[in-house]
Order: sequence, then structure tokens, then C-alpha cells
Amino acid sequence: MGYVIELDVYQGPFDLLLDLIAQNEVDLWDIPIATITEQYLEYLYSLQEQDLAITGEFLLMAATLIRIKSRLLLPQDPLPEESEEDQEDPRTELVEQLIRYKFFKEVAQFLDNRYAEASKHFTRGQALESLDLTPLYTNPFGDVTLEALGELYCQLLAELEKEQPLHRITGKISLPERLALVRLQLVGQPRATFSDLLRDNSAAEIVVTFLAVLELVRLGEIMLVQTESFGQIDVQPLQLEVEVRP
Amino acid sequence: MTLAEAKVVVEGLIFASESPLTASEIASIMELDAALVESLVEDIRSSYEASALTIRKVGGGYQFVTKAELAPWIEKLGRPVISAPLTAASTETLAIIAYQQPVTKVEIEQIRGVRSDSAINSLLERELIKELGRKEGPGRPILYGVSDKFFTHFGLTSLEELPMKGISEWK
Amino acid sequence: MTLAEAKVVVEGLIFASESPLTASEIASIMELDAALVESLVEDIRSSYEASALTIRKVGGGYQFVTKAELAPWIEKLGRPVISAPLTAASTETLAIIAYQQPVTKVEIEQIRGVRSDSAINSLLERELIKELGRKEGPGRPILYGVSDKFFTHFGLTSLEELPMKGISEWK
Repeated sequence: MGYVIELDVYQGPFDLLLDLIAQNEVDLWDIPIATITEQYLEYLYSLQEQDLAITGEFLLMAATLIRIKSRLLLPQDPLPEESEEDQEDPRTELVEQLIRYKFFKEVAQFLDNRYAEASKHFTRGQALESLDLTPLYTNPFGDVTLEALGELYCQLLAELEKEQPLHRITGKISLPERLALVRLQLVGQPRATFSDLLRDNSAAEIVVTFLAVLELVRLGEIMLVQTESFGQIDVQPLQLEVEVRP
Repeated sequence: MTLAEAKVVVEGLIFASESPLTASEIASIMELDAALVESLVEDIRSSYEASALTIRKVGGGYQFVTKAELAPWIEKLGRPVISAPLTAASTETLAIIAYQQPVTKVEIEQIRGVRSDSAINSLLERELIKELGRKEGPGRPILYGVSDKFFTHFGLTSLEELPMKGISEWK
Repeated sequence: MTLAEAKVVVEGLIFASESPLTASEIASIMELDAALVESLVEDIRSSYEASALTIRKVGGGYQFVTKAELAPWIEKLGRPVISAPLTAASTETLAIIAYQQPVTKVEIEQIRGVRSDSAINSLLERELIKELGRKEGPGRPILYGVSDKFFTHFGLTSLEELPMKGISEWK
């Protein structure tokens, strides 16, 4: 361990390299790698002398630089199997990284300037009294019409008028039974409405029938069609593909 | 600093201060006379006459506030905006209230056969119904009726204009 | 409502809102067209030319702020600095996130050439960036993007205001 503190002056090896390149006034696309490597290592030694820890990234870059330098020094006698890619300038990848980093460093500078500018504008100092947070309905009536309200009211009254039974005998309705029943009801029918499938309209029956219908949808035996919210649900049996084998 | 420049600084200070600023606080920041600050504030106030803002004096300090007549608009700020249609339960409940008003929650529930608290609350929030007072008798339950918004929306002047087709058969 | 009245309401809403209001938010409150709101805001802005205040557009929303030249005076009010300047590491990281979002920590570190955990944490703490979800693939690393506060902090309206020169060289 010992690679702990990030260098104060430089954000990282790219930053240090860019600075060395700028100081040498050389072209980024034609870096004198030997000179730059030497100066880079010198800088790291000087840090060590000051007892400053060097982070791993700086050492990794030192290794990269030395590798590039040695590859450039190698005589150009490519082995037969070496592809063209390998003959590329070994500096290219590093230069591309440096250019990309340099761009973001400039953007960072741009952001710093924008912050300095933005921080000169002050917003309103005092909060206004607390505001009402109840929801605001942009379309409170939806698409309800007066006629629909009237009809709905009629239907509700009609339901009420239905004679209330004196006794109610409720039998337990099982899902498998209802499933079988719904299948039977749909035999030979191109379609049926959900309410066609009901017999006594009890809450329990509605729930179990609905579950049965959902199960049939899951099994791929039927599909459901509803053309408007709260409208009639149409139940349509799907054509079963029967595989016939001789 | 000219008077015009001083006026702008006073204006900025009042706006940006986190608590109402007194004339003497402004005077000490700007190294001016407090009486001069007061007269500058009067100048600023009059230059805001046509705008939405004004300078109010509270507890001896000045602060920018919106004018009182804008309150109905300002109250809309920060409120969640909902554009969902009415649910079937709310529509049924609205129908019952429109035809039977004044009506209590229990009466609504007897007709619908299900609990209607959330439907009623949603209609109240949408301001489609309002409380009309309380019914005499045990528990003094709240009576509901449709709101003015209901009348305006459907262009009604009285409840007698509600469609009656089919309803006479039941009533 | 006349245009003059609408202008006053827009002004009041922008002033009263706790956070910058967009033209479409104002439009929905006032039931007006967003383009009309934008032109009203321009009207308001020009009527504030001689005053201490101006309307700034940040992150697509409008807000009243004091003009930059008043900063030395307003600083005398002793308002706490909302956010200290960022470190160079944080600004670099933020620049990368703004251009490359959604972006992972590893991708940021590849560009910067150094570990960036603490810069990312500091940006998250300041709410200048946010997590956008996770990237598909091994380790499902977190993806980062800039937040609404990023725009206010730097007085930017949209990412398009960021410099584009030089991008073509490496993108």
C-alpha cells in the first residue's frame, strides 16, 4: 500500500501528460515519447523525494509510456503473421485518450465559468406562505354527459326496484366448476357478453366467473374485448388449433 | 452612485433578503440615510404599480409580495394536476346526488349498495359537489348537493332542467 | 382575460413559484397556449430592463433573479452561499456525465484515467447528478445522468448550450 493520495496539482496521469506536452510545445499527434516519458518519470521521482504517495494510475501510465517508447525503438522487422493493425503507431490509442480527456477538461472549465456567472444571480430570498396542495383537476367532469347521468340514475333505481328476496341461499361456487360451466356456455358461440355468463348476479358468482374468464384468457382459449371504460365485456372463444395426426 | 442606481440596489436587496429588510438595515449596507431609503422604496413601489408585485411593509421591514388580486392564481401553484376521467363509482354517485339532493352518504349507499366514501371525496375534490349543511336527526349527517361548477358545466339554471326521461316511472 | 391581465398573472406565478416554472406549466394553470406564455414572458422580461430583477430561464423553467451587476451588494446581505464551487475532479466528472449520459462509473474512469468514486459521491450528495437505472450486462452497473439542479447550478437551459467544438475528433 502507499498509493493513497491523489496528486494535488494534477487530476491524473492524463492531466500531467497534457501539461508536459503543453510545456514542450509539441504537437499532440506527434509526441516525442522519449522526452515526455523522461519528464514524466522525473516528475514522479520528485514527488517521491517529497515523500508524496503516488497513486497506482500514475505508475500504470509510466509503464504504458515505457512500453510505447520501447515499441517505437524496435527495428521495423514485422513478423510474417503480424497484421496491419499491429503496425499502427503505438502512440495512437494514448493520443485519442488524451484528446478526449482534454475536451472534457475544457468543458469543466466552461462549467466553472458558467457557475461563476450563475452564482451572481440571486433568487427570491423569502419563501411565500405555504401553498395549497390539493389536486387540480383539469377535466373534472371527464366526458360525462347530463343524459348519461340521467340514464345511470334510472338504472340504479331499476336495480332498487327489483324485488328483494326474502331468503337467500348461497352455495359455494368452486372455480373448477365455474371454469367448466363457462366452457360449456361458450360452445358453438362466436361471442358472449360477460353478463351472459352470470345467472344470479351475486357478488360471489361475479367474482368466481371473472376469475374463470381470466383463467381461460391465460390458457389462450378466449379473448376479452371492451370497447369503452366500464362498458360491456365481450368474451370471444378463440379458434383452437387442433393438430391432426394420421 | 446616482439616485437611479441606488434605487436599483435597494430593489435587489429587498428581493434577495431572506427576511424583510428595514430601511435602516438597507441604509447601513448602502451607507445612505434611512429617510432617503424610505423615499427610494416609495419610488420602487410606484414603479411596480402595473405589475404583479408590490412591496409590503411587515414588522418594520420591506418585502416583495404578489398583489392580493392574484391570490386565486397563485393558489394553483404547486397543486398536482390531475386529468383522469371520473370513475364509474363517482359518476353513479354524482347521478344520485344530482337527482336526490340534498342527500346523505347513507342514502347514497342504500341506492348504490356499496360504500361510497371515496367516490364522495373524489367528487368533493373535483368540486363537482358540495356540502349543503346537516340533516336533522340522529348523527346529523352531512347533506350533499351539486356545486355551482356542476350547473355552469352543464349549462343548467336549476335542477328541474335535469333530463327526466324514464325517471318518472320510478319516482 | 386580456393580454395585459394575462401578463400580470404570468409575472405573479413566476415570482411566487418555489421552483422555476416552465411555459407549459404556466400554460396549463392558465389554460393558455404555451407559445403565448413564452411571448408574454419576453414582454415581462423587457419591462424589467431598468429594474434590479430579470427573468432567467434555467432547465427550461423561468425564475426571477437579481441582475449579475448587483452581486457585490447582495453579498453584503450575508446570504449563505448555497453551494461552494466544485472541485476540479467533480467538474470533470460532471462534464463527462453531461455529455455521455447515461454513463457508468467505469466509463467515466476510462475517460478521466483515475478512480472517480469520491467525485461521483460528492455530485450525488449535491444532487447535481442522479442514478438513471442500471445497465444491462455483467454486474449491472449503475447509470448516471445530470439532475434538474445541474441546470440551475450552472444557469443552463438545456444540454445543447454545452460547447460542442472538438467532439467530432473523438466521437
